[in-house]
Amino acid sequence: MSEGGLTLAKAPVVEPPRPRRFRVTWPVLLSAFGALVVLLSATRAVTGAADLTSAGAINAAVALAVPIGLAGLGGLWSERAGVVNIGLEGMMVMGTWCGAWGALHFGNPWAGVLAGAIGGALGGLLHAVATVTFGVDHIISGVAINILGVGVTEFLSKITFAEMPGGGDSQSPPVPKPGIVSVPGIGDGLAALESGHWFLVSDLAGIVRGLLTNVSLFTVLAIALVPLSYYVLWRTAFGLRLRSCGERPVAAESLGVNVYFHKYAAVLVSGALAGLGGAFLSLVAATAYREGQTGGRGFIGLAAMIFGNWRPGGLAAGATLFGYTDALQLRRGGESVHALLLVVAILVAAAAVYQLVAQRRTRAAVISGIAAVAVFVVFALTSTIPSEFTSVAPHVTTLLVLSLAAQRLRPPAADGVPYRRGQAK
Amino acid sequence: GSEEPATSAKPDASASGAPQEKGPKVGLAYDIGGRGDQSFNDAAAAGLDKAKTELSLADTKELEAGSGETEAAKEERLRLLAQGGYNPVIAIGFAYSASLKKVAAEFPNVQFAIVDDAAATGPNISNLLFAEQEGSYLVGAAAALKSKKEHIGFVGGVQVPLIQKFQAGFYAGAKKIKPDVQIDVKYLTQPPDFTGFNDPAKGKTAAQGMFDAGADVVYHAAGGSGGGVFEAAKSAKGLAIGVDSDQAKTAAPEVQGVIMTSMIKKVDVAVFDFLKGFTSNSLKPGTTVYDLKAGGVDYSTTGGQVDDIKAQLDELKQKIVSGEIVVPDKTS
Amino acid sequence: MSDGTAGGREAGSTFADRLMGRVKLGGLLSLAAPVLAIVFAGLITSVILLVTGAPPIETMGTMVDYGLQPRPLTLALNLASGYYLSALAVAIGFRMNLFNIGVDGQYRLAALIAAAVGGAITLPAPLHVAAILLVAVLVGAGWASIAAVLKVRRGVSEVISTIMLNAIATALGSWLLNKDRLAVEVAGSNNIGTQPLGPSAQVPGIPLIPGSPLKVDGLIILAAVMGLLYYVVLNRTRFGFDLRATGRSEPAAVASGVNVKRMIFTTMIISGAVAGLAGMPNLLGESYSYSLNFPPGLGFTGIAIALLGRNNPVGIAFGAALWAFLDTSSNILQIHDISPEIVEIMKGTIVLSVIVAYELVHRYRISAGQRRVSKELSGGPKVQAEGASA
Amino acid sequence: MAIRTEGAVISTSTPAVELEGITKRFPGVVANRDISLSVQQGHVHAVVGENGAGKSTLMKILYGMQRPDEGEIRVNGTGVTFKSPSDAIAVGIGMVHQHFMLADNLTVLENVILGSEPRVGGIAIDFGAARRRIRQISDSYGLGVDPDAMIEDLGVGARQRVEILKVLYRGARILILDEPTAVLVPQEVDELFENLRDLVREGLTIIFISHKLDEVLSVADAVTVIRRGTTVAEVNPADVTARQLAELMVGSELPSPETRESTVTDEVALSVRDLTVRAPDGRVLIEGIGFDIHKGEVLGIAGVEGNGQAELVEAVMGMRQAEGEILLGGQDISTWTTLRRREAGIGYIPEDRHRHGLLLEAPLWENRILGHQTRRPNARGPWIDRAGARADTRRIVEQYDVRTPGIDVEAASLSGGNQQKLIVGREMSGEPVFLIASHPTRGVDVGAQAAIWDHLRAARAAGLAVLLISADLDELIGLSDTLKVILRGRLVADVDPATVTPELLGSAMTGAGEAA
Ligand SMILES: Nc1ncnc2c1ncn2[C@@H]1O[C@H](COP(=O)(O)OP(=O)(O)OP(=O)(O)O)[C@@H](O)[C@H]1O
Ligand SMILES: Nc1ncnc2c1ncn2[C@@H]1O[C@H](COP(=O)(O)OP(=O)(O)OP(=O)(O)O)[C@@H](O)[C@H]1O
Ligand SMILES: [Mg+2]
Ligand SMILES: [Mg+2]
Repeated sequence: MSEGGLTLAKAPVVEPPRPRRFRVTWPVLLSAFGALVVLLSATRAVTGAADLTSAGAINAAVALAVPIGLAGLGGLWSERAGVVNIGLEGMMVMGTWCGAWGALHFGNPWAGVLAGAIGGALGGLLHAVATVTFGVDHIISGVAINILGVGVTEFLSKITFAEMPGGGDSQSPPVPKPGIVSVPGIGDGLAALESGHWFLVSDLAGIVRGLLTNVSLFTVLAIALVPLSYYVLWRTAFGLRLRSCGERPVAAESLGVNVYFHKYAAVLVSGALAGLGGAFLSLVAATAYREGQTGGRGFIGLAAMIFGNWRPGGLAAGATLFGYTDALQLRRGGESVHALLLVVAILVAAAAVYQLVAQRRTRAAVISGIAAVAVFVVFALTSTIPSEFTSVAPHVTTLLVLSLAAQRLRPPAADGVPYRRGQAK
Repeated sequence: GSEEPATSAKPDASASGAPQEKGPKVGLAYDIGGRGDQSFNDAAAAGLDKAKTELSLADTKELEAGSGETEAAKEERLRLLAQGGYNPVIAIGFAYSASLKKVAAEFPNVQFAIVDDAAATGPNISNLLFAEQEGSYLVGAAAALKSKKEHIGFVGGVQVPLIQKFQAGFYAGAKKIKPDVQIDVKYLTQPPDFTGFNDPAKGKTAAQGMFDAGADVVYHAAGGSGGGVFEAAKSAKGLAIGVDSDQAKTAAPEVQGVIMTSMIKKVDVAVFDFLKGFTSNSLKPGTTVYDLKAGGVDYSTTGGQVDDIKAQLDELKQKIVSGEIVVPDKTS
Repeated sequence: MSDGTAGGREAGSTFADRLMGRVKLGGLLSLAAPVLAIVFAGLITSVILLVTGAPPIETMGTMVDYGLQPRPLTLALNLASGYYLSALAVAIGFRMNLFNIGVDGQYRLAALIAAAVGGAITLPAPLHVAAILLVAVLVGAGWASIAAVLKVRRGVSEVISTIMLNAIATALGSWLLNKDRLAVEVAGSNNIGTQPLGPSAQVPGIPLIPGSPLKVDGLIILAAVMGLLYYVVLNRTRFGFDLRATGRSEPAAVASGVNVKRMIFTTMIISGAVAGLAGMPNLLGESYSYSLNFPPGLGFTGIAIALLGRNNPVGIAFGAALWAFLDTSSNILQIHDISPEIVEIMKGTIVLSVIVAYELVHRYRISAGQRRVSKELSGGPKVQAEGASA
Repeated sequence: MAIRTEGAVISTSTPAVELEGITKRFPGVVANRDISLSVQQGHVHAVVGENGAGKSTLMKILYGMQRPDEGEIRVNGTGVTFKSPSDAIAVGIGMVHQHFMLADNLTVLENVILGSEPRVGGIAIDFGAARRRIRQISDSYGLGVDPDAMIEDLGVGARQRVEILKVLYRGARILILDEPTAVLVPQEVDELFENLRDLVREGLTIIFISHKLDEVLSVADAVTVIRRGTTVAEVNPADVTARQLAELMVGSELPSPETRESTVTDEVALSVRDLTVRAPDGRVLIEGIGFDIHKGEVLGIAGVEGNGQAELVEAVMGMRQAEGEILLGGQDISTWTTLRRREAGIGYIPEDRHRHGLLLEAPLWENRILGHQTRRPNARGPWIDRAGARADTRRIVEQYDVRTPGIDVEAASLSGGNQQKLIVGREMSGEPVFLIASHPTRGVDVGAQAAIWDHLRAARAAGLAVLLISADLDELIGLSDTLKVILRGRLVADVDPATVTPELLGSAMTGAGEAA
């Protein structure tokens, strides 16, 4: 056969049939998005909860999603290289402080952005030293960094911000903010369309206006980091090497890849990204550093990363879902979250139908069906949600989506496994 | 070994005495955040600072609470102060209620004061209370008067009874002026998640939602999250109402212009008054309510934005002072 | 033929042998890690204190002086009981590779409902206490069971679900802690809490520390018992064996006949049940009511302590005591004008240095063990080879 | 086509590889002691030795993954020092490791190019170029590798080919193959050897490690024997028999082959009827499998890996959902849990001892309990009986010649062969009525192998029924009383072990027999 002479007598003896892999392609993505918009639009029309697709809500959703997404991206980088990073919160806290300090010290918001990244990266460096060099359990190092992050920033504030006019022990003076941009010339037209409350048209106008007007440059940067991370991790040699350290470090080692270097690089970038998330909080979401400003967003970022199955697109979706529901509950919680109940009822009902028709799982379908009816009944019998519960709309939604979606989570194979050169199996 | 009397188990001699010639050693126990929080604790600190310059204090010691601590830790803090010869001892915040009551009983010769709590009573305890609802009533009225869209909002930091007092007064005041005014209410977090007092991003989003929905004046009782409310007001070209101190003076310069008034809660005055009473031996234990009448709460006029409605507000104030209007302190 | 690869220097144990771990160091080595850790942590903390302008030796002296006095010691013990229970709850999960971040929500909800139930009923003392503990255990387990069901039936990562459930527990707790529901109001107070427990539910303290005006929470005994139970169940029972086996290698556990799903479910629920107890020493021994002042965050402290104690019941006890000691010393540091943030920085540093020290000693031990194995084996392969052929 | 165009055979007398005086110490053990090895250009040079003799270590040194404490390495006559595998790769050395060095969750392409990525603009991977290059190599050597497949979807044979492709991709001129045949069936081995010969014809040099001495003799041009870290002999394969080679390896005489006599009884121990297993997505993995195993009988299942053996075993163990009947001593156990089946007397020597057989970080005595945690002497009611378990572990260590300093060392610190002996000893205790032995001697050296066989035979003689699955056809033929062939999830042929040859069996396994 082949003139090379080196030919296996036959094709491989038995090649097990390869399972079909579900691929998220652009058409799939766009139609899912379209369906979601239609659903929200219909709900908006039925319930009158205009905030579901208002420009303000979308804009706020993006702003709330960015710090979570940045923390999640941080988690992604580090875990892709096999280092579990539960210290994101601490690195984020460092980012809030450094961001504000940098912006104030240099009088330039972008210096703050850079400082925030560096502050977070310092936390990352500590994590890398502990986990990569000393091989310490990744979780405990992360926990220690969370504790340290809080202590160190509180202490630093006392010796810096407290001395500044307008600052104090637990907050910085107002900081210069990065600029805000809009796509020119579309704001007024879209606003007019939006105020018409037409089915779909106004909703799309609201969403587009929310996304394209009054967006901080920092937000633009943060959003760009998602495809950039994808590109670097999945399309470059560096990224392939980095991921191979999270999947099978010995294999990487056996091909001459410097595993330590890549793990260090990944954890440093991870810290920097979490730090950027923190800096976003102090520079864009607020006008100053405030102690306790992160409010657990690092953990939510970690959850978003797992939600997104350790992939940039997935974690962006997770962060957006969280940001969107958080925006809705914070803005006009009672009304919007109540309207969300209808969305949930419809989604669960759709899941029930899918389970029944496509999967033939009758029992699951019945359970989902009952759940859908129950949610609908609650929706129909109430007119608002108690304020205590609106605040957990993002959390409940996340759980709901996760429990409905098929779980094919696939963490990197060597995630959290200590590695030592020449010793790994 | 340490020379600090604080570490010795037996009460110090100086703890037993009334103020000495040198002036008293004052102990102050802050709530979480401590001095420098630009809010509640700082107001107390301001009172202490004023006392330091105006009254002759021998010494002061300020301790602050840690997050997630137990009653026992609070008790220990007060006890260390009392034992260390600090007299009087002032506790900032209702969280000290139970612990103060206990420690005060152990140190009958030390004078104690607690801010925001009337439940801990005793012969050596002064309870410094504020009628937040009365001040909030006035700014509620101001909001209703200033609102062109008959739609205003309230952003609370954490949904606890104390903040609900602010809401109750604000609500009553606004309804008094315009019974049909629409009032949006949002609490940023639920206890024991107290990050709602420190999360400007959430404050901003909540206020933005209100402005987007048509509100044009938003009042916040959300501590550090208030900065976000001001920002939202600024970008929505609406108005905001500050809290605790005259925020048109203390907030970030760019947003000072949107703060039409603030509900002032004069913790500094209460602390100073208490210390003054102590040094002049005119202290009477029990509850002192810092209400409108006593000037403990008020609204501010910095910036002149409420000058046009000042007459109406002062009339309401008068009615409250005279008892003609009783402001509810609970949300219905 | 030369005999034994490492042969040649069989002359007893030289210093070099001991240094290189060629002989077993017995008990000495087991002390090395904590000693190294303390030295490490002490050094780093000193540097931090120096940086912040406080004299390290004096400061630490003050902390120790103060911490060893009867009353602060009692306070620390009381604090430690809750920490200990919380850490045990976390550790149970860790032993099976389950990361229960939800201990925080579990214990808060459990304490709230147990306090409300306890305040509403009156029973003879032991029964009353038992009833409250039971409610707490049930609520903790019940709340954890949500995460367990989601994990077992829907494959939802317990890390996410417990993070989310913590927030939901906060909302639920806040909704319940309302005068229309489980709370009562106290005149003149801005606090809000459940009906205080009657005397029959108040667990008497133990005068454990001589000279202390305070008593140690009676439920420290519960903590100790749970620690013992933890040890016995994990190390001495079949169930514990299955649990540890699953944690070490899930496929091996499956092959050995362990039903992993049931194991996940059970472990999560036990973890939640123990978490439910974490608030009890405080509730039944000190505060007698769940109010806004009830200490939050025990669950997160528990994670740090469980890791610090390496999931070992004795180690966790030391970890809890250390943590409690640092917490109580915050006040005395402030009296000495040292800012309380230092305590947090010290905690983080200690966690890191303890763990690095343990890691270093652990590595040393492993390689020492390997050396020993190969040395002992290298003695007689020839003989053994013949044995095989016989 | 870098490999062939460069491939003018350099026929000089310079050896391709010379290792001189190599010494490598690990804590407490000298893995290599003053080893010298000289590999001629264009030779297939075999290195043999017992488990733990130091073969892999020596090869890792040559590949730059370990650094020698002493000694010199010369490649094509030039002295070299390797800091990392990249340096070795740079001088044309490639290594296929004993254990697959592949990341399951990456594609074939990613695994192959890792570390030597073709790039555009210095940063981005040129996927097009990589794919072309891989296809080209795959086609010209008939490797049948799809660059975009995920490794986790590939069988062992395909993985092995990916490993070889990795090496060829890097243009290696000197190939190190560390036990490449351990997981392959005879046909695949033959194909591999055919490939090796072709590579050699093209001027490549191959260093080859194997425990299968027949293979070694058939393919190698030279053989080096290593024992306990030192070279003990350099032999010409033409001059020695496998038996002599084995004796050189272990340094003593081997046990002589036993005379076999049937111990099969009439009593059926295990009966499987119409067993079908489906994947979660509905694909049929095994279908309609049925057989009886009598007391005292060893039933061998021959088959290329990935044809349903693992699923069959897991179904019988109750680790997988299956349809059909499984009768143990006449009792239907198909709804029983794994635990209950084990309690009823099923022993299980798993295929992958690290994954399914051991708790690597637990001491030996705890590993003794594994799988027997409800039975004496390990447990008393709900309690673990430590003393009982420890005593019994000592018994196993003694009876099964597990070489260990004690029962408190972690299982991970034992060599593979000794780990396997411990498992065999464990599964034989508690008087099992039926034993599943999956590749019981894989990766185990000849000495330990013989010992394990002896134990199996003895138990069989005592009435144990055994289901034996192995890729080692000699083992299968030698041990089995009955032999069945599995192909694509079905039992396709019955073979008489008394008459069949490995070659015949091998062709039946690939379906060639079926077609004929
Ligand atoms: N900027 C850098 N700084 C430090 N180390 C690096 C850097 N870039 C790569 N390395 C590490 O150095 C080693 C060699 O990297 P390099 O980029 O030269 O890879 P390569 O594949 O050998 O290159 P080429 O494809 O050009 O042969 C790798 O282990 C890599 O991780
Ligand atoms: N990284 C390491 N650290 C410590 N000891 C090691 C290491 N690698 C190998 N050894 C030891 O060195 C010796 C030789 O091991 P090696 O893997 O080279 O044997 P081998 O001949 O390849 O055996 P096998 O036939 O089982 O593959 C063994 O005693 C082994 O335990
Ligand atoms: Mg080897
Ligand atoms: Mg290079």
